[in-house]
Amino acid sequence: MSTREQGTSPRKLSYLLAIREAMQEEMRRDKNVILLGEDVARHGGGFGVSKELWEEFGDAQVRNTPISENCLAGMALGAAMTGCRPILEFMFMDFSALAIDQICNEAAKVSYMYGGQTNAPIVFRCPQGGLSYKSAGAHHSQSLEAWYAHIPGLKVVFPATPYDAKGLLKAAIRDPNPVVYIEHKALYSTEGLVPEEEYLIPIGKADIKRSGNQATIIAAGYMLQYALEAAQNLAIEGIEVEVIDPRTLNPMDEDCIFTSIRKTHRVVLVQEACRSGGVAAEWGMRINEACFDWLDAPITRVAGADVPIPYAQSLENKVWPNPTQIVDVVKNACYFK
Amino acid sequence: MSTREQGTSPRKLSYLLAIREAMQEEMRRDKNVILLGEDVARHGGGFGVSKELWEEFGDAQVRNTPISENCLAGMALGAAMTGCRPILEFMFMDFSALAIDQICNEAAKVSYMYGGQTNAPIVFRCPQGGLSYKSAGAHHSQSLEAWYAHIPGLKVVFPATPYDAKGLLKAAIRDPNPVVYIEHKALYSTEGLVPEEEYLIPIGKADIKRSGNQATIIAAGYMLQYALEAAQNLAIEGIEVEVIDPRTLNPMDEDCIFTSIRKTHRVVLVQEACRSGGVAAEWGMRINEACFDWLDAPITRVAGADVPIPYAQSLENKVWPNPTQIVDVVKNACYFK
Amino acid sequence: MSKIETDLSPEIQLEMLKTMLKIRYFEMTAGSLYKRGLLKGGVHACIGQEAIPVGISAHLRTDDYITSTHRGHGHHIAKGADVKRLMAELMGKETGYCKGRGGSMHVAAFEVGSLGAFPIVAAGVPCAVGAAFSMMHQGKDQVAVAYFGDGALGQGTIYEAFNLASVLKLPVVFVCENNCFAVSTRTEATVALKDIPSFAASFGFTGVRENGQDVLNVYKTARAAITRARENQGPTLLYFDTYRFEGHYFGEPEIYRTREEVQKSRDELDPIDIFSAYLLDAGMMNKQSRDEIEISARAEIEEAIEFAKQSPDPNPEEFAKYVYA
Amino acid sequence: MSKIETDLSPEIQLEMLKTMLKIRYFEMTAGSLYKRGLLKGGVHACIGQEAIPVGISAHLRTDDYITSTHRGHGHHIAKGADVKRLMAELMGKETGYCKGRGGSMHVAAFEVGSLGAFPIVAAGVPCAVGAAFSMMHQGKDQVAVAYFGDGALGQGTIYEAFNLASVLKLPVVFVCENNCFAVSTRTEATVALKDIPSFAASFGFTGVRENGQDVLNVYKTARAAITRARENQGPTLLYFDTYRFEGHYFGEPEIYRTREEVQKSRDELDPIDIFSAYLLDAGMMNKQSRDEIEISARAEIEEAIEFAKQSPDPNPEEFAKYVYA
Ligand SMILES: Cc1ncc(C[n+]2csc(CCOP(=O)(O)OP(=O)(O)O)c2C)c(N)n1
Ligand SMILES: Cc1ncc(C[n+]2csc(CCOP(=O)(O)OP(=O)(O)O)c2C)c(N)n1
Ligand SMILES: [Mg+2]
Ligand SMILES: [Mg+2]
Repeated sequence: MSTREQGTSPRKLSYLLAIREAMQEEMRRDKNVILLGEDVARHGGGFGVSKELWEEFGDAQVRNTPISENCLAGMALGAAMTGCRPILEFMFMDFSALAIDQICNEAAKVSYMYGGQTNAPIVFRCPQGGLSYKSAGAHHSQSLEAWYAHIPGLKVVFPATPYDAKGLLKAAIRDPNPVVYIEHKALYSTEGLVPEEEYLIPIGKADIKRSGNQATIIAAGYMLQYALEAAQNLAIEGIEVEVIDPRTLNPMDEDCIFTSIRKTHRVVLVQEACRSGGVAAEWGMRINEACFDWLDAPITRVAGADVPIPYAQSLENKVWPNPTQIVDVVKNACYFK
Repeated sequence: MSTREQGTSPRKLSYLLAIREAMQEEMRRDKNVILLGEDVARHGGGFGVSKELWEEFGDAQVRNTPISENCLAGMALGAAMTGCRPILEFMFMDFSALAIDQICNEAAKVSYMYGGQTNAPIVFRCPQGGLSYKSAGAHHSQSLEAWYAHIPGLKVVFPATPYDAKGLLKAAIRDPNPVVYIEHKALYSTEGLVPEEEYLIPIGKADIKRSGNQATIIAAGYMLQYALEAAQNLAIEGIEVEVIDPRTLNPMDEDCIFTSIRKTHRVVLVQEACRSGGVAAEWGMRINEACFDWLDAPITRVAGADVPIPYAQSLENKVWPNPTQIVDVVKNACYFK
Repeated sequence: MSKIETDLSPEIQLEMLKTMLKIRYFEMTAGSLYKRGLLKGGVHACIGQEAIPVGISAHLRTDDYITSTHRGHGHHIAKGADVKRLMAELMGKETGYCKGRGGSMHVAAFEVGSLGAFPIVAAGVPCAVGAAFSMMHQGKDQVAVAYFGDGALGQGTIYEAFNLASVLKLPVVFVCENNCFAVSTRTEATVALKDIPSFAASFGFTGVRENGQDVLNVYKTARAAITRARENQGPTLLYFDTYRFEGHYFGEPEIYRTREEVQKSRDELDPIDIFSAYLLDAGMMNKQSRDEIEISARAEIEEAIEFAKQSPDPNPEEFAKYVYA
Repeated sequence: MSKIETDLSPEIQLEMLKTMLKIRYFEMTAGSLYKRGLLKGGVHACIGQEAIPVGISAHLRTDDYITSTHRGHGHHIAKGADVKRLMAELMGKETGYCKGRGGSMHVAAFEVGSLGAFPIVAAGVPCAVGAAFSMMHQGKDQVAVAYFGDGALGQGTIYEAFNLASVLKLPVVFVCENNCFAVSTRTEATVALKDIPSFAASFGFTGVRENGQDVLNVYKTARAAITRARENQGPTLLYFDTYRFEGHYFGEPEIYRTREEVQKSRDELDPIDIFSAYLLDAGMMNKQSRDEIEISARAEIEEAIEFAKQSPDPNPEEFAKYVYA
């Protein structure tokens, strides 16, 4: 019986369960795939993502660790260089700051520094962002993908749907390079169709989540939802936008993005992270470099404010982008000149 | 006798001595200005910048520390919140990665998180970059300003001349906020005119280092030298470019930059750091947002390659920008369309 | 029941009991507000651990410094923080200590020497070291106390802090609250460090491990440490064994321990019960005065809730205020 | 002069002497190449410290792992690295271990178990812990050795590594080379940790502090540690006292110590002299065989220089090769 015959009907699965299933399948396939992190065993990690995995795989493959982010990243590196394929969960991406030395100065560089003698197949799982995960404040709500997308040797992915979350995580686990795998906390409970059959989503491939020809919106992670909501509202007003989910932040899928913009001539970039120096700036810069002649309006950003994330909800609501802003900015772009 | 009368004639001073003099003057003015770091006392720090300061100020104000970057940054924070104005030298900026949690998650955020109850006047001195400081390899040559420029609550400055180095450091020491003060290792020995009189350079103000009207080059740190060299060569060919030294990377001096571009209509951004996700992307994005209608050519970057810094010089030379590249890119911009 | 003789007057001891009760009611109230959706974010209760900050703070002046953690209400209230402003902060109000920007996990109360709650594990410890350094530098005699949990002993930065404080002989006291768990993980499962005196001695300072449920024992243990700091004799590590009665945060499932284990601890280890029994036994209070203390502690918390509820939310237009000083 | 009895055959002992000489000549040569501008970057010599890696490596198999530091030539040569490829790496040649991408500070030699030099202080230690973890996971009996300097004891990550290795009982040996300085700073000025046995014991493992100038003493000390690791009995911390004869890097001004201090150390503490004297005294070699060993060690280095000089530079067009695997 072929895999296809086992049932092609996709099930509804949450983003959280999609991530879990990806780990589970890969851990079954290869016992050198190991999950490390604080409370990842019975407790299931910071958000319950890995629940039930310890029961199946035991300490050998699912291991509670001390609160030692930098050493854990370095330990993952040493294990990766000697035959394991570690997945390291940071409880919140904010704490990856403690490990950025081992991630960016070591894991990202060993392949190059050592002239190809080794490589570091590690997945750094980073729950990030705020939004419906409310009032977590300045140390539990940040979006820090820009730090990692700046470092050669790392790949950075940021799935927005259960389907992508599963396929990208499996690809990340099999990738010979260190991958910063960002999962948005507010997406964990969102549901989507996920096939029963095994599939992988290639790292580096964007996905057109909605087609249109009057403007392009680029949005990853939770922002994709807002972009799609905005697109729907815009459609009611007769503006058909294309919504691209980059899925991978590094390497960037220039083909997909540039093709869209050469068709629509207008582009709005959406990013939850603080505006200045975020990944949208890089998208914008490359679009300007490659599509200048096709642009009928300035490239525009809708982005998080340049402030630490406040606790009070009255303030918090002012900090992140929202669909209305996106609608307004797209309209501005469309009516430009 | 007024300060003016003491002698207005500026002396030649190296970038290194200008930094030292700034610290010396501020430490004399305020005994709560203290310099911390590995080997900063008699040895003078990683590059001899603080030589002779320990002899003058003793352990009280110049303190050798253990190799404990994260704790040192946190210790600087605690001291800053209780009346001191610490300057912390990281021997190489690459190692600031170990302290990024305390810098970005704590120092940058205490003013905001704690609702203005406190503030953190700290200067993080970060020798960075490569170039004439050759073959230091992957862990001693990086340019990591983009990490810090992305974080609200921090200011980031990057002087290119002895004059700016001194004035900006004095301003940074007096600033009530944490300032990431980047000094380029290859600039230490370069000389420039520095007045005897006290002066400060306001953080957040760019400087037009050369006037022109056919294109604008933006370049900070060591790249300014290349930009000026390129400008000179371009002038020979009849192309007059304006060269802007942003000096401060956050906050960005939009006025100065936008005014120039609205005059020249063409802009080339130069950055030593790895191309993707560097500060030039943010400059470009903002220029596009604000000056789209004035641009006659795409905004272009000349930037470091997206690779860890190799050791061998044959490779190293391929990694960083050079004046010839800048000339070519400016010409492309000028002849665009 | 405590068997410790101290120099504390009965008045002060009753005040300490009241502070413990205030912490307890403050957090129980926060818990019910949280369940009713009136508080957001993560709220971490120190219920069961109140003796530690109260015993420590009995030695501290208002201008002494503390750094706190995600589980910091007790540290703050013991240090003298106004429960009104603290509650307002938990409710995200403009009248809160941090004007609603911080919340429970990032509260600070500079007016009473709290340099802040640092919810990144161990991140406040270097800050306390810095405050101690600053006092030494400025020739002041304030001391700094760094609170942290057992889980923080996994974090390298804390050893950097121990080392720095020892090398520089800083006036800092390190206070580890070993409440048996870091989230779901039992201390001994991930923290190898056990012998505190040997450990501290190997670094050239003093360390002790003591029962943290008896406030007078905490008080007694802390005396030498704080004196040492005050006299610039260097740091001390105080490691107190305690137990967390509530989940890691309100609403946390607690799959890692049995109800029985928790109940047994509540029955046997409650620091308020232990101290009350002692005070009754020693004749420093009777049932009636104990009730009065309880009522007055409760009243303060009720008032705090009222205050917080009446207080305005931060003005949304001011979302960027305080990013820079 | 060593007074240690060992199980090592005379052949092996002579081989060890030769390795020490190879390290010495390798670095002296690197020093003169550096002065002549033929090497760039920072080159950090372990001259005076050769006994440590040689004594350790005598217990190691080729497939055991080491992680090294900025001062790593000795670790590599002792582990069996080819001096040709090592020298070529220092000269930035395509035939170097890292194809010229790494240089002295970032050399690695996977063919002999070196997972690399990590010039960020203490950064290699977690990697060794990871390799040990990986062996345990895969049921292999290889052990991992993490080399680091006294300065690394300021770095918090190393305590995270100690803790992790102890908690997980990993087959790793931590080797601290206390060469009295971190750059210009004397060990005791910034590192408070002194009592190694107490420290390690407080974390549940074994630590010893020993003289690192006598290669047989190093060998003897290391035996138990490596056996313990090999048998999955957990980590050991070996702390060796040694002395750095050269500056922190070639060309470093050394303002922090007197010439006399260095000369005295060279006279009294040279591990090659100490071992040679022992071997002569024990009759395992005579003046002539000692000369022969020296000549053959020198010859290997000469050959290495020749090899490196003849080797091609990396192709500039391949500057982006190896960024991703
Ligand atoms: C550096 C870091 N890693 C992980 C976390 C997530 N986290 C929050 S509290 C906690 C457990 C802390 O345990 P402990 O220090 O014992 O304090 P307790 O909660 O028991 O008071 C963890 C892992 C964090 N806040 N900071
Ligand atoms: C994290 C970090 N901080 C600072 C440095 C700069 N640095 C290079 S070597 C060194 C001293 C290291 O001393 P030690 O560990 O004793 O090794 P040794 O040089 O004596 O062999 C320092 C501070 C570094 N490489 N890494
Ligand atoms: Mg705990
Ligand atoms: Mg040393």
